[in-house]
Formats: sequence, C-alpha cells, structure tokens
Amino acid sequence: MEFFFEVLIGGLLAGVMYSLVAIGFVLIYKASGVFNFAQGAMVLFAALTFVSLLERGVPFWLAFLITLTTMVALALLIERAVLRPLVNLSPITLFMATLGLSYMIEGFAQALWGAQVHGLELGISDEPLEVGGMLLSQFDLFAAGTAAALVALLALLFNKTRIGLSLRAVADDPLAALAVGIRLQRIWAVVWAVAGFVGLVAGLLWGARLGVQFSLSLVVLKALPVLIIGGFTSIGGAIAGGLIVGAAEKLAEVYLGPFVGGGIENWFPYVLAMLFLLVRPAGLFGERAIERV
Amino acid sequence: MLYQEAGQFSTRYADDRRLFRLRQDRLGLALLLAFAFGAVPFLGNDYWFSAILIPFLVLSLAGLGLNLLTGYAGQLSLGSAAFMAVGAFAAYNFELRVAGLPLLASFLLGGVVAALVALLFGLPSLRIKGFYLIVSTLAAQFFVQWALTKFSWFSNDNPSGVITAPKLEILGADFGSPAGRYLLTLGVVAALFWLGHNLVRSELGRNWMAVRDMDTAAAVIGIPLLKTKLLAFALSGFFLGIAGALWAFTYLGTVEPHGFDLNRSFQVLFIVIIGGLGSILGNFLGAAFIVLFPLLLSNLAGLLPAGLIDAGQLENLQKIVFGALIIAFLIKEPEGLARLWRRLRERARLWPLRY
Amino acid sequence: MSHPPSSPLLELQNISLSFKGVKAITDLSFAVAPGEICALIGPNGAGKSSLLNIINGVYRPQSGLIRFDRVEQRSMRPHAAAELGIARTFQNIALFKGMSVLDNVLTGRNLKRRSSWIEQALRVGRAAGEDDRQRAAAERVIEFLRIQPWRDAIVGRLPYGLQKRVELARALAAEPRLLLLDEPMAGMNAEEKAEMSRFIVEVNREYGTTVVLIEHDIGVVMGISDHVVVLDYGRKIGDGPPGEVRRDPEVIAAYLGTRH
Amino acid sequence: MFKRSFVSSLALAISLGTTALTAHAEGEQYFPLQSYRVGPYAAGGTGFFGGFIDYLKYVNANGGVNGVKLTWSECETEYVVEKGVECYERLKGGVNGAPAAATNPLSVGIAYATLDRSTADKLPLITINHGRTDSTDGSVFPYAFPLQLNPYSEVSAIINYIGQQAGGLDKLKGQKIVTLYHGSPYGKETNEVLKTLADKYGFALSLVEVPHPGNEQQSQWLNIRRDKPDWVILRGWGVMNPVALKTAQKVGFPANRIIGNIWSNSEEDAAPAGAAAKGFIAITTHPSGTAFPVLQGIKQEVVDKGQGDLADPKRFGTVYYNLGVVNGILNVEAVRIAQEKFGKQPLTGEQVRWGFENLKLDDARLAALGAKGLVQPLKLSCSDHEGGGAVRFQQWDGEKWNLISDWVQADRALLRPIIEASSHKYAAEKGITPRDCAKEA
Repeated sequence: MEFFFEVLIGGLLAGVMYSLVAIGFVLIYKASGVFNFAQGAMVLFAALTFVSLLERGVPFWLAFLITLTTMVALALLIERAVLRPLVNLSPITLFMATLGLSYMIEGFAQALWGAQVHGLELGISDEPLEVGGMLLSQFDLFAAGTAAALVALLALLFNKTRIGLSLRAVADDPLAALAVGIRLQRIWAVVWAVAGFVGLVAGLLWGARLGVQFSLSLVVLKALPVLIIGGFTSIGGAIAGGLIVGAAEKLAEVYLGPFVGGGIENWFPYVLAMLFLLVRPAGLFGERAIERV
Repeated sequence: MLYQEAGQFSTRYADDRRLFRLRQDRLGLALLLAFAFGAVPFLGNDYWFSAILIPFLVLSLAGLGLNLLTGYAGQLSLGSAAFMAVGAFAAYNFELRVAGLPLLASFLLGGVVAALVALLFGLPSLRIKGFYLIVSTLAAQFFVQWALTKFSWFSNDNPSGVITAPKLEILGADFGSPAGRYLLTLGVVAALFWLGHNLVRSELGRNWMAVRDMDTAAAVIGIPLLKTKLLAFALSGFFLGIAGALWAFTYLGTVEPHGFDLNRSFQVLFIVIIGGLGSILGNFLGAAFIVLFPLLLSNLAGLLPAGLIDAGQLENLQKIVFGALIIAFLIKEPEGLARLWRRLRERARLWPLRY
Repeated sequence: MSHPPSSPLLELQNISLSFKGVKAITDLSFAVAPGEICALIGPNGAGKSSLLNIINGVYRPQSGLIRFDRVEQRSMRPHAAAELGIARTFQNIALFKGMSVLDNVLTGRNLKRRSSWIEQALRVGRAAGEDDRQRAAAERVIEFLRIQPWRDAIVGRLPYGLQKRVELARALAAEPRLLLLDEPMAGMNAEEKAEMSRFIVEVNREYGTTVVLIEHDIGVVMGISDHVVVLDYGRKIGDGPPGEVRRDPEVIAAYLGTRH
Repeated sequence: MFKRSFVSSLALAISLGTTALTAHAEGEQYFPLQSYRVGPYAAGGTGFFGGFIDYLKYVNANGGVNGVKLTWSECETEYVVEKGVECYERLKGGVNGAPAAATNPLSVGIAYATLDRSTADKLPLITINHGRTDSTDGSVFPYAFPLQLNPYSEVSAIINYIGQQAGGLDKLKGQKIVTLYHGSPYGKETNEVLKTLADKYGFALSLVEVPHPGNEQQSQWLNIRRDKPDWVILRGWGVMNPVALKTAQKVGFPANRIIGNIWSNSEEDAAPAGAAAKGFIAITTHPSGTAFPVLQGIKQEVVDKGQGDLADPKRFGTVYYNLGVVNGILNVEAVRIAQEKFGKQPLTGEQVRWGFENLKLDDARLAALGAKGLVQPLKLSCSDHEGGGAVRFQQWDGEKWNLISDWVQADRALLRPIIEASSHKYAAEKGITPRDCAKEA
C-alpha cells in the first residue's frame, strides 16, 4: 500500500510538470483559438537561450531577464507574423501552421545555440525526502510549488485586472468583444507575452529535470492528452488534467505494464484521453457548443 | 495554341466521367506514363532510382492516402506513419508466413490490414469532432509503434526488430535491381492513383467532401456519416498501408518500427499541405517538393566556397525554410502547389492570348 | 384556400424544446396537409428554425410527437428524415463550399444510389449506367432552376443569391415529398425574390411537393402560401389560411410589438 | 513563375551538385561521411565526426597515407534512415576520381538500410561499437564490420566486470541485476543474450523498458527501488541517460551501482544530470582524455592551427570525439594495410575491405600510432569482423570520466555459436552461400 501511494504521489508530481506546459497552451488557445504545437519548441528555445547565456558567464538574474525579453519578443512576432494573417481560418489550418512554426523555432534555436546537450542546475537539491516511509522528491515539490504560484499569478491577472476581463470577453466571443471596443490586438499581444513567460518557466524546470536538449520540444506530446482531458480553455482544467494523466500513466505502468510487457507510457495517456472524449467530447472542463444551423 | 479547347464538347455524360476531359490532358498523361514506364528505366542511374524516384513515388502514394482522409473527408490525422507501419509489417508477415503468396497479393493484404487498423482508430471520429480527433490518430501512432517493437513476432523474432524485404519477384521476373524496384513501385502507385482518382469522383468522394464542408448538412441530406467517415479512415489506411509496404520493400529494403515515427506522419502531412489539400495531383507535387527541396538546398550550398556554411547549419536552415514555407502556403495558398499548377495551366490554355 | 380534406402529411403534437433550461418551443402543435405550401412566420427568436430542426431531426424535442405520413415518432433522426423524403435548405446557406454546383446537386441524390462504392471505384457493374442516370436527374434540376452556366463553378465563390438557388437545387435533387425552406429569400432584392417565389410555386404545382417555409417578407408569404402558422416566443399564436391570419388581433399585436 | 524558376534551378543544382562538392585532385582516397549535426542525436554526431575529420586532417598534415592524401565530404543525415540512404547513394561513387574507401554512418538504422547495398556496391560498411551483431561473422557479411565491440560482447563484458567486482563469476549466483533499456530495437537487442548469461551464471535478471524518448522514468525507478537490485545496467540512448540518473537519485538509488553501456557513456549522457551523475560507471572502448600522444598531435597540427572541426573546442578529448579519432585510426590503418597488398595508390572499396579484414593492431603498432590505451589491440579475420571485444570501465566524478579498470574481455567463445546461428539463419533467408574462411586464411 505504501508503494501504491509512492507511485501515486510520484505520478501526481510528474503531472504537475505536464500541467506547467499545458498552461501555456491554454492561454494561447483562449486568446487565439489555436492549439499551439510550437509551444514545445518555445520551451526548448527558452531553456536553450537561458542555459547558453549562463554558460557564457551571464549572471542568473540577467540571463533570466534577457531570456524573458527574447521570449516575449518571439511570442509577439509569432502572433503578428503568423497568427494574425490566419485569423478566422479553421482550427485545423491554424494547428498545421503552428507545426510549421515549431519547425522554424527548432531550426532557429539550434542554428543559434548549437546542438550540444547542456546541464542546468537551478540550485535545488534533489536528495529524496523521507516522509512517513515514503520518498518524496524535493525538486518535484519545488516544481509543484512553482506551478501553484504561477496559477495564482495568472488567476490574479485574469480575474482582477482589466486585461483579464477583456480576455474573457475575447475568449467568449471575439466579434462581440470587438464591438464593445476591446482592442483585440493588445489582448492577443499580452496573452502571447504571458505564454512566452510560462514557456520560460516550464523550460527552466523541464531543462533542470532532463538536461537542456532537443527532446525538450517533445514535452508537447505529453501536454496534448492533458489538454484534451482538462479542456483547452481552463487553467484549472490543465492542472487537473495534468494530475490525472501523471497519476494514471504511472499507476498503469506499474500495475498494468507487467501484463503487456511495460513501456506503455507513450500511448496510455492518449487512450485515456480518447476514453474521456467518448464520454465528454469537450473535455472535463470544456463547454460543449450548441450547433446552430 | 497548345490548349485548343474549342470543339471539344462532351456529348455524353460518359465523356465527362473520363480521367481527363480534354484531349490534350489525356495525351499528356499517356505520354508521361509512356515516358515513365518506357524511357526512365533506361535513362536513370542508381542514384536517381534509389534516392529520388522511388521515395518520390512512395511518398506520393502516402500523400494520397492522407489526402483522402484529411483533404477530402476533412478528418485531421497525425497517425499516417502508423498505418504505413502496419502495412509494411503485415505485408512482410504475409509474405513470410504464407508460402507461395504472390508479392502483389501481400501488398494488397498489407493494405487491407492497415485499413482495418485505421478503421478501428477511426471509430471515435463518430463522436469526437474536428481538432480533437488528433488524439485518436496520435494514439494510433504511439500504440502501433509500441506494439510492433514490443511483440517480436511481428519482425519474425529478429533481435533488432528489423524486417528485411523478401525477394522482389512477380511471375518469375526479378524486380530486385534499382530500375526493377522503380518499375514495380511505379506500377503499383499508378494503379492506386487511378483507383484514388475514381474514388474521389464517385458518390463516396462527394460524400467525403460534403462531410468535410459541413457535416450537419451532409447528415440532413441523407449521407450516412458513420459509413462515410469510417470508409475514409479505412481507405486512407489502405493506401497508406501499401505505401508503407513499398517503403519497406522497394525503397529501403529494410525497416524498423522507428522508421515510421511521428516525424514521418508530419512529413506526409506536409506533403499534403504543400501539394494541396483535396487534390490528386497535389500529392505528386508535394512529394516532389519534400524529396527534392533538401537536395536542392544542400547542392546549392555545395556551390558555395567550402566552409562558408557547414552541413549542420544547412539542415537548420532547411528546417527554418520548411517551416516558413508551410506557414506561407497556409496563409497565401491554402490549396498548395496544385493550385499554382492550375494557374499555370490556365495561362497555357490561353496562350498565346492574354485573356 | 381551405385545408384539404385528406389526412395531414406532417403533424406535430405538443412539441416542447429547451436548451439548458431555456425554453425555445412550448407545447406546440400544428399540421401540414399534403401538397400545400405552409409558411411559418414570427419575429426573430420565435423558434421557427428550431421547429424545422425538429422536423428533420437535427434537434430532438424534450416532449411531444411527430407524425410523418402516418408514422408516429417521438423524434426524428436526420438520416431517417432524409430517407422518408424530407429535404431542406438552411437559413445560413449550408452548401458544401469546396465543391462544384453539379457535385452539390449530385450529393442531394445520394440516397437514390444503388451501386456500392467498390463498384464505383473500380468502375464496374452498375456504376457507369447509374452515373449517367444520376447525372441526368441532376441536370434536370439544374435546368429547372436555370443555373446551367454555373454548373462547374465552385459554390463558395458564387454570389449569395445563386448559392440560395443551388441549395434549393440540392434539396430538390432528392425528389422530396416534404421540402423545408428556411428563409429562402433572405437578403434578396425584389427581382430575385420574385424569381425564387416562382420556383417554389412551380415545384409545388409540378411535382406536388409539400412545402414548409420560413419567411419574413409578409407580402411573399401571403402571395404564395396556402396556410400560415404564426409563432411568438416558442408558442403558436395563429394558424390558418393567410387571409384569416392576417386579421388575427394577436398576430397583429405580436408583429406591431404592442404586447409589452 | 515561381514554379518554372524553381524547376529549372532544381535541375541545375542537381546536375551540378554531384560533381561540384569541392575541387579535389585525383590520386586521393575519399571518405563519404554520412554525418549528423542536427536533430535529437546531434551531440553524438558532432563529436564523432569532429574527431574523425580531425584525425583525417592530422594524417594529411603528416603526408597522408604513404603519400596518398585523404579527402572527404559530408552529407547530413539527421540520423534519419532515408536521408542516410540518399547520402549513401550520392556519395558512394567517390568524387573526382577519388574512390570511396568505406562508409561510417554511426547509425544502426542507416547501417541496416545500406547493408545490402554495401555488399552489392562492394563498399565496406563500418559500424564501430554497434551494428548487426551477427555481421561479426564475416563469412556471411563480407562487407560489414562491427569493429571492436558488438552488442553481445558489450553485455558479456559488463557481466564479467560485475563478476570481478563480486569476486568471481561464481559469486554472481543470487545477485540481482536490472537492465533498463530503451524501448527500441536497439534497446531490446541484448535481452536474449542477457537471459542466456543469467541462466549460465545464476543471477536474477529483470528487464525494464523505458519508452522512447525516455523523459519520464518515475515508475520504472520506483519498481527498481522496490526490487533493490545489486546493479542496474543502463542501456540508454540520448535523453534517457541523464533522466535515468536524475530519477535514480530521486528514488535514492546509488549512481555507482549503475553501469552505462556503450551509448550511455559520454559526457553528454552524464553531465546534464549534474550532481546526480556523480559515481556513475560506464563502459568505454575509447577513453576520454587528451593525454594520448595522437590527441596531442591532433591538437598541435590541426586544432591549434584553427582547423579543428569542433564548434566547441571544449569538447576536444571527450568520449564521442575520441571515438571519432579511434574510428579514424581504424579506417586509415585498414587503408594502410590494404596499400601493402594493392600498392600505394587510392584503393577501391573492395581493396579496402581486404585491409579491414586483415587489420591487426598490436601494442607495438598502437604505441607507434600514439594510441596505446585509447584503442584496444585488434585482430580481424575473414570470420571475425569484430576483432576486439574488450572494454574499459570509467567513472564520472561530476566533471569528467576517470578510468577505473583495465581492458575487460567479453566471453567471445560463448557468444560465437549464438552469432553464427543468427548469421546462418540470415544467410538461409537471403540465399547467401557463406564464404569458406579456411580457404582465405
């Protein structure tokens, strides 16, 4: 039983890491109505830029600032050069455009910083903590704390500020929002910038966890089922989805894996997401639209 | 007056049903086929067959497979490579385990098995719409790769999980040489494109497009959504499966499950986007682009003084250009190269007049 | 100009429909006789489109009965409705925008198809002869609605008025017994309206097709319909020949907005 | 317009491209390099091909091989099989009359896909430290050379080392060994041999798969912690390695009880794990370090003159770089040996193949090359295309690798029948009649 809880908690903490990436997707989906596949590439780019600066002797805080500025600039550029010309096209077209975008960013990141593997130390020790006979990872707890802080920050931003109210209006009905004088473009810009920031935070935590290298951009594949389960439009959903996916895949690997030979973590979240969809086609927290004809 | 259309009236509906309505187009196709079958085998060299023509043909076929599903029936799929893998491994196992099975029959059966697998992963499409469907196709992508790696039976217990092509022999004729592999590929691909062309112009093809353009209206006029969508998945899987078998047998000669990873799915998707969604010709154009563009770039760089740009940067550059092109096409020309081609042809039809 | 004596082709009994607790239609009943042109009128949001959606199965009502050709059901299914011979057009044109006019019309005939897709793909068996018959039937409709010049044009690029006509052609291609038209003349000028009215009346006379249409232009409604049903806030407030309905005080009130 | 200009420039570029790589004189020996410098495995590719190219430059700086200069050109594969095939087909004919000596793709997938082609084109296919295990049997695979160490020898040597640590192979009985492997054909390749060894020596083996790419291993390591094994053999690839080390730390499993295999042994595998990697043990056939005379030579005559291939000079002397150097030494030595038989001139692939098959590097020769301790003594033959089968063990101290053992030999006699069974099965499938090696000797 102790082992079961250890797996469960390990899974939940891993799930927080998925949520962290998923939040970036939710933000952009809310603002621009697109599943931004390039978010993974942005995470890679952020981590790579940050670690390359550190290795060139730039102090931590300055590297963070420079990277943040770069990410915001990149996000604004994407919003203006790619998404704005594609506005009003089908979600599938938008999605395919972000696939192209992800190729561009990956190519650019590697052209700029090279393809080496970097280690990234955030100064958080990862000696396991023993709590009630169970091992807990300090790093994962730190990551969970960061995610919580991030969510609180975003909640403040979106619930208490004018920008947040406008954003909610835009997400509900862009045309109506436009009609009441909300400046869509500014909202988009702000959200993309915030998404760039979230990408940086996710990039640092994931980079510290895996090492900074090309496969960071693959975290997007873990975030997708999280979003499907949690719904594309809800930050709370992204958190819940992450926890569900993290816990479920770990438990499945440990308790189901032996029957089929293990290694099922790659497809299990997708099958899980599919089952969820069959029951709730708009995700756990998503709203189902009424079809009007 | 190359494209003299005057005087070519369709007097029977059957005329309109032909592969091409205009005499010039038909003649052009006949010449092209005669050239491809009759002349190319003598003109090409190993490099052209093995590194350009065969992958070009196979990828065109894969593009067609995805285009049926995404371009015509409007169901986005990121699992193309999985269905290719199923086709390749199924064909291999039929060839291996059924003694005396003709090569073409194993291709066909490989396609059928891929169609069944695609059908299975298409089932959620009845309930899950639009963008959400990529979950199902990604599930196919990861599950198939896992299963093929996990159960070594699929690769005849080869410790490396690699399958190797059998002897390429049809009715006693050996197609093992590069030119032979080219001819075999060309034959299969040409036949399947004929089939694909018929399909999209048939009732089923119209139903696919109807479902793509507006599925509620399609249901209202009595198009059975269930059957239409599932047939799109199955037939797409069939074409992709045979493409996968060709990839393994006539192109590489050997393949491991990893060769059909998510990147391959993206590649096929890019072929369809660049070539043109909902276009038959577009698959050839897109595949030609995907095969030739990197070569063009690396050869152009070869012309520059050595050391100016290294191979790695070139690849990065290629990735950037590729991504930019995808976006540019989606913004400027969502109908892809096929549309550019049509414009060119329309000009040719007017030539030498301007209007 | 009175109700034909035979039993109704379509009958709705005590239909109620709500979305997330908001009532769209309340306890509504009416009947459509075979061969008549029946108009549904009422202010925006009165539930007219929802009613059409119930008749051909896009929406399923929470309660009530639908009787079509003497078969009684609690609700329809779109596909089943099409098979029973119910065809329709939509308020915001629901054509297949990426396809040609001819292909759009041909999709309307998909239920008349007997050969299998395999026969069609391989071009064997019944496929070829059937292709010709389908095409001939589609051409008849195209000719009837005078859209021959645009036969091969992509629908999405046609002007609005033409698209409305193509949509009607697609519905007619199915050779329906009941034709549901949702604002077929919306956004048209007087000339186009007159032409469209003529088409509707001709379809009705020549093929005996029963028509239920939604229209805002009272002049048109009074001119072509045999029977008018008036809705307001999801309730029926008038039902009868156009002359009678026009004089109904409650209808006048609803239209003039004096009720509140 | 776009279309037309595109097509014409394409035709132009392709016709030029095959001939216009770089101007080389005749009388040179050519190496086609299917390199990979971008993509997920770029770290390995840049190191390996950097070392390889620097060694070729070093040989040229010293007059080439008996006066025959070496030349090469690169073709980026991105570790993708079909790109590797395209590169193979493009480069196999040599350039400007300089014939190709051998291909060195450093990719199992590309090696498999070009195996038949290599045989048909009579061009040696060098798969140093990897490749098809059964291609060790040169009687069936005349053109394939899994030099130094094939996958079976690799695990055998690891088990022998574990035996040494336990105080003898008989002490393996009752030990628990977990193999954590990458969920790919590469990762699974040695599972059967491990089972054979477990049966023979009586240790308890459990095989745990990590799905590709391996950036989540929580559940696998929780299982391992529950099992409390004596050793974990890490058969990783790319990102899976640092994540394994980090996760091991997370569950409190000691790094010095983890032994990395030949693709888990580089700085790029250990360094990203930071402190978690301290104490991690890995095998190597090519120790890192710059003290070897040959590396000093390269430094003086290539790197210090600003002609080194590495973008990041700090990587000089790292594991992948040194593997490239070792690979260069073996290729060049094969050419040298073949020249003794066929004359001091550029050789065809078929002639170089003879050189590989008769490759013999003893301590004296290694010392002369300045590579003693960097390369193990090798002797290849018609029937043995591997030649070595020994590895050294190194330990990561948080900064760099330190050697902790001398050469540990694999039990090649034990493996030979398994290899032959497999190669004969392949020969039967393909209709190949094995050469009679007794006659060649």
